[in-house]
Amino acid sequence: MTVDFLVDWFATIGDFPILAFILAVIISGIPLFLLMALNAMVAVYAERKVSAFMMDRIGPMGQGPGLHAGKWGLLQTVADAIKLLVKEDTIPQKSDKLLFKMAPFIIFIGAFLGLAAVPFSSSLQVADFNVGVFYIIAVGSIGVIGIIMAGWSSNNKWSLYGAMRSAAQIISYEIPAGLSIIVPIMMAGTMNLQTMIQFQSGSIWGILPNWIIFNNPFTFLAFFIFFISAVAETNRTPFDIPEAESELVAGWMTEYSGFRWAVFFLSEYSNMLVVSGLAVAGFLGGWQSPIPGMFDSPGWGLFWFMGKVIFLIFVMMWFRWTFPRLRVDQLMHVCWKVFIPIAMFNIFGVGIWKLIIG
Amino acid sequence: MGVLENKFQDNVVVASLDKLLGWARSTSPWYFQFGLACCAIEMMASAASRHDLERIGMMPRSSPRQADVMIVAGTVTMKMALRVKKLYEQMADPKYVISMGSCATSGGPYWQHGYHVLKGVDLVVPVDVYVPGCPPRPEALIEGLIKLQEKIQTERPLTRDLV
Amino acid sequence: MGVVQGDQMVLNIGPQHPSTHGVLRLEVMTDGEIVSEIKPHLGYLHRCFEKHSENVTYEQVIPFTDRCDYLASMNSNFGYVVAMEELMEIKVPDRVEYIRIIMGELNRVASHLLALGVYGLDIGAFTPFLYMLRDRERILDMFEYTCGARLLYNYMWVGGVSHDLPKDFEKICFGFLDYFEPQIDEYNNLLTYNKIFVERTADVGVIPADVAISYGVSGPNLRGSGVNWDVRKDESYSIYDRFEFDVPVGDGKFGTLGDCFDRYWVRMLEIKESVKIIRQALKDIPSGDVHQALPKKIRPPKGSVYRRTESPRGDLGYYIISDGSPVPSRVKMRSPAFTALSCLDEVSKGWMISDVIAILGSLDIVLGEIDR
Amino acid sequence: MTIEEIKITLTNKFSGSIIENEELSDKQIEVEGSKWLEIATFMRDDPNLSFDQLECITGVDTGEDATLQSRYNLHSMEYRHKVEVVINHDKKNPKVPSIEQVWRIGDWFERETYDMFGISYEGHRDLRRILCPDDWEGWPLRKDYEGQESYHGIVVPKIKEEDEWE
Repeated sequence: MTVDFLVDWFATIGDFPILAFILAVIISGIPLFLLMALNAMVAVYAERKVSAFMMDRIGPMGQGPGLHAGKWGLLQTVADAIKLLVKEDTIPQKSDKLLFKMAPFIIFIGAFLGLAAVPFSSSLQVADFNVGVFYIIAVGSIGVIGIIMAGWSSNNKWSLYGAMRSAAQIISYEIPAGLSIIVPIMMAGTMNLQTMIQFQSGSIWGILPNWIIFNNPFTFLAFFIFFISAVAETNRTPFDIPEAESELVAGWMTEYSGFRWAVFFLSEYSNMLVVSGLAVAGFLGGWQSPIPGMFDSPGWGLFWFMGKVIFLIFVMMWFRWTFPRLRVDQLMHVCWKVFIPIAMFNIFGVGIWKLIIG
Repeated sequence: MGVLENKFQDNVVVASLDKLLGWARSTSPWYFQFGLACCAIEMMASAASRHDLERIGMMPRSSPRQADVMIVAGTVTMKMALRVKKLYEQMADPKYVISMGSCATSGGPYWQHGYHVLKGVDLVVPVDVYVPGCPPRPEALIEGLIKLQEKIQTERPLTRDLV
Repeated sequence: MGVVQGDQMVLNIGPQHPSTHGVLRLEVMTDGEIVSEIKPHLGYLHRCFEKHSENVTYEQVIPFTDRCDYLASMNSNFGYVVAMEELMEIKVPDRVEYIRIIMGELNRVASHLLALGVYGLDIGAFTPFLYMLRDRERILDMFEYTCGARLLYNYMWVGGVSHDLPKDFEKICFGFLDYFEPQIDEYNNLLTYNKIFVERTADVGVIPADVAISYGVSGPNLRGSGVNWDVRKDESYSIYDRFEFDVPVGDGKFGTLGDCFDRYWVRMLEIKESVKIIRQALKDIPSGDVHQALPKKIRPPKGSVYRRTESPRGDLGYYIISDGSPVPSRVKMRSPAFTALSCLDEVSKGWMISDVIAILGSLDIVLGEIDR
Repeated sequence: MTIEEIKITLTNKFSGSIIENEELSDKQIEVEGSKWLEIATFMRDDPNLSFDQLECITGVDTGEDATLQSRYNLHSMEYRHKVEVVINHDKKNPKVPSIEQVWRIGDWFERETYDMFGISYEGHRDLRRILCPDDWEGWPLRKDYEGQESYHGIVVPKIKEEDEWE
């Protein structure tokens, strides 16, 4: 279900192209927003449970007086969301009020737009661009503007530190991420995510599915560089220096409360979804089944895609609760002196591999 | 919340909304990660594996803006009292305070000769629940938190005071 | 184009901050992320321990010593009673000495576990903290079984201890040690040998030995700098001379001698040594009455005593002046964390804010003891 | 080195400044306040004494006879010997040279003693209160200290003096 499909369908009813376009966008935007909210709720719950199990705890169990958060604390994030929604919205007196209010929405827009191009299955994609990869990378950087706005306008030194670290980090790590995603583009010869996924059908080496990650050693390496850079771009441990709790209190979110803060949370988790989606589409065969030729109807496609994405998100959570945090200069060192040379090398390698082997 | 608070007459819709809000607030009281003295260690112990405050929906936040419950865990000194007050003022409504341990409640063992000890944190911030003990066991703290949740559930945030 | 001027920024860490280990305030002068000067402001937990001591009787001081170093109350008690016994020239029964050493070393393990765990938390690793707290909880259970309290025990009295060891304590304690020793490897695998952890701590915050001595840094922090100084060995008190144990000294395992990693590593090794001592003490603990030598009335002769003991944080000294009455004339506590903190400014110059947090964490301070 | 040898070494070097005091125990040496900085430097630098560690500074209010004391516990890491130095101050105007630059830890110990007793350490580069707030009144550990009635608007409740403990 894409926007184009809806526009075409409206065209069969009558001739009102502008209105049809707006309607199509709204109709496909609402489920996307619901998906985003649902994703955040489920992911927060999952994160709390996963972290709890890793730490020998049990996490939210819905215990307490009266009707509490349901069985196993399933309603915990619902309660959190309602509470945050009605919590007082504090705006510091000495902050830049306009920027302070705007920042969460800029970050939200960045996360939301990225979601539009994620190919959930062969037919379920809001907008099937022919430059989908490029689009996701591009709108992914909008968030950093919001982060700097939030950090600067809060008029709080912790926020400023967090924002500056975040900007430096996201901009740096976009380079290895971008260089690594060139590898699947070179392999598939397209920037269109659907075509890229279709390229990955069938099997390779006899047993493995023909996913780009398994295609040759350079793509294998490129996947890991992309994934680690993606973790860094979403500001998660071991790269969570912008909101490093033990150093910067809460980083650029220090002054935010209530709903505006919840929007940050929402965006963080949907960013995780977007980068995992891109990694899955680019390297892990998107909605292709891991057993070539079996379970590859569109319904199964959604299942495989979400399954892979959830696995990657789980790996990110696993990182977060296992690793310590890097320091700013070490972070930059890893990016500029390790990842970028390897990513460059990968591009050459893939090019030569394609020339020689095909 | 200031826009909506205490603006409505009592009726069925408002009453159920009140209930919903009370449920949500009592189910996710995030506490302010703010330890003062010995009791802070017991607070950490109650958040750790064996007692696990997250069972009842408590999550630590280190910024006062995002926290709902301030657990004053330990002795408040004169030098700290002004900071405690400031931190309380920085928290967003609705906010609750738990006075953990006898030091925070009344000065505890430092009551008589502690020239620099504040004799009870309620001299600077309003307290909802007092947890006695020196230091209170994690079970006692959890009991205090559940008492606080019960208190939050009986609140009627939307209903106008008819007095 | 004008000249770009970079002014220094004053950053205020604390009193409420997740990694100041309590209520410490650091006024940090920074240039970007680089720290040029740190002014620690103490006293947010100044609870007037010394004033109280002058107003209560000698035995009533003990609960207040508990509350000074609340992570190692047994060791705080231990230091006070050792000083008092030296002042009053009391000889305590052997069983009491053994019990005290078992309790003191168990508490050292508990304190180091928390210190290491919180250090992991400062660096950003959450899980090791909870694993260590989980095992610490078992030690607290044993304390609770012995004297009824989890954190502040008031267990050691002048001339004895408040309760004898409960039934089957030896069995429980051996059970714990058997469970605990393999856990140390787990911590090492999870945190110590983690590449990121080593990168963050090795070579950071080096305290050279002469600087450490001049600043009065003691305990694991001093040993991390390569100085072999342990009050238990070098100024032996109680019956520590009867046990065999090594004094772990930093050796620059992954970086320079005296860096944060060395201090961390010395603590980890000390846990193993403590376990060794506890095993020996449990094996040959004699039987007897623990209340035998308790004096009826504590009225020390006129005079003064200064006695150091080895608390988990270093040399814990008590200076007690008696004027012959049942109330002490002056009790001064020389707290190891106080001296350790004083070198923070010198050590952290030129490092980044993240490193300041790492250095502060590696010093393992307890604010209750610093501010008293 | 035993305590007698240390005493003899010091007496030979600073003959007039070592005060004989019968009340002190055999581990203690009383010195004259005005010469303290030179004595301290000597004690640290002399290769036979080599007191490289200042363990503790204890302020003492001796009560009625109107004197304050500073007591310094010194220790040598090299020789593992120790000594205690006692300096008497006049209660009306207690002052003594600072040894903050001899042993670096002296900085904070002196600030603490200043905070608690009001003993002024001359030559200290940053002599401020360390535990109490900067605007605190009085010297808390002196025997005649009376607590403040209020601090920044926070009223300190008056506590009834209980009868002596039975």
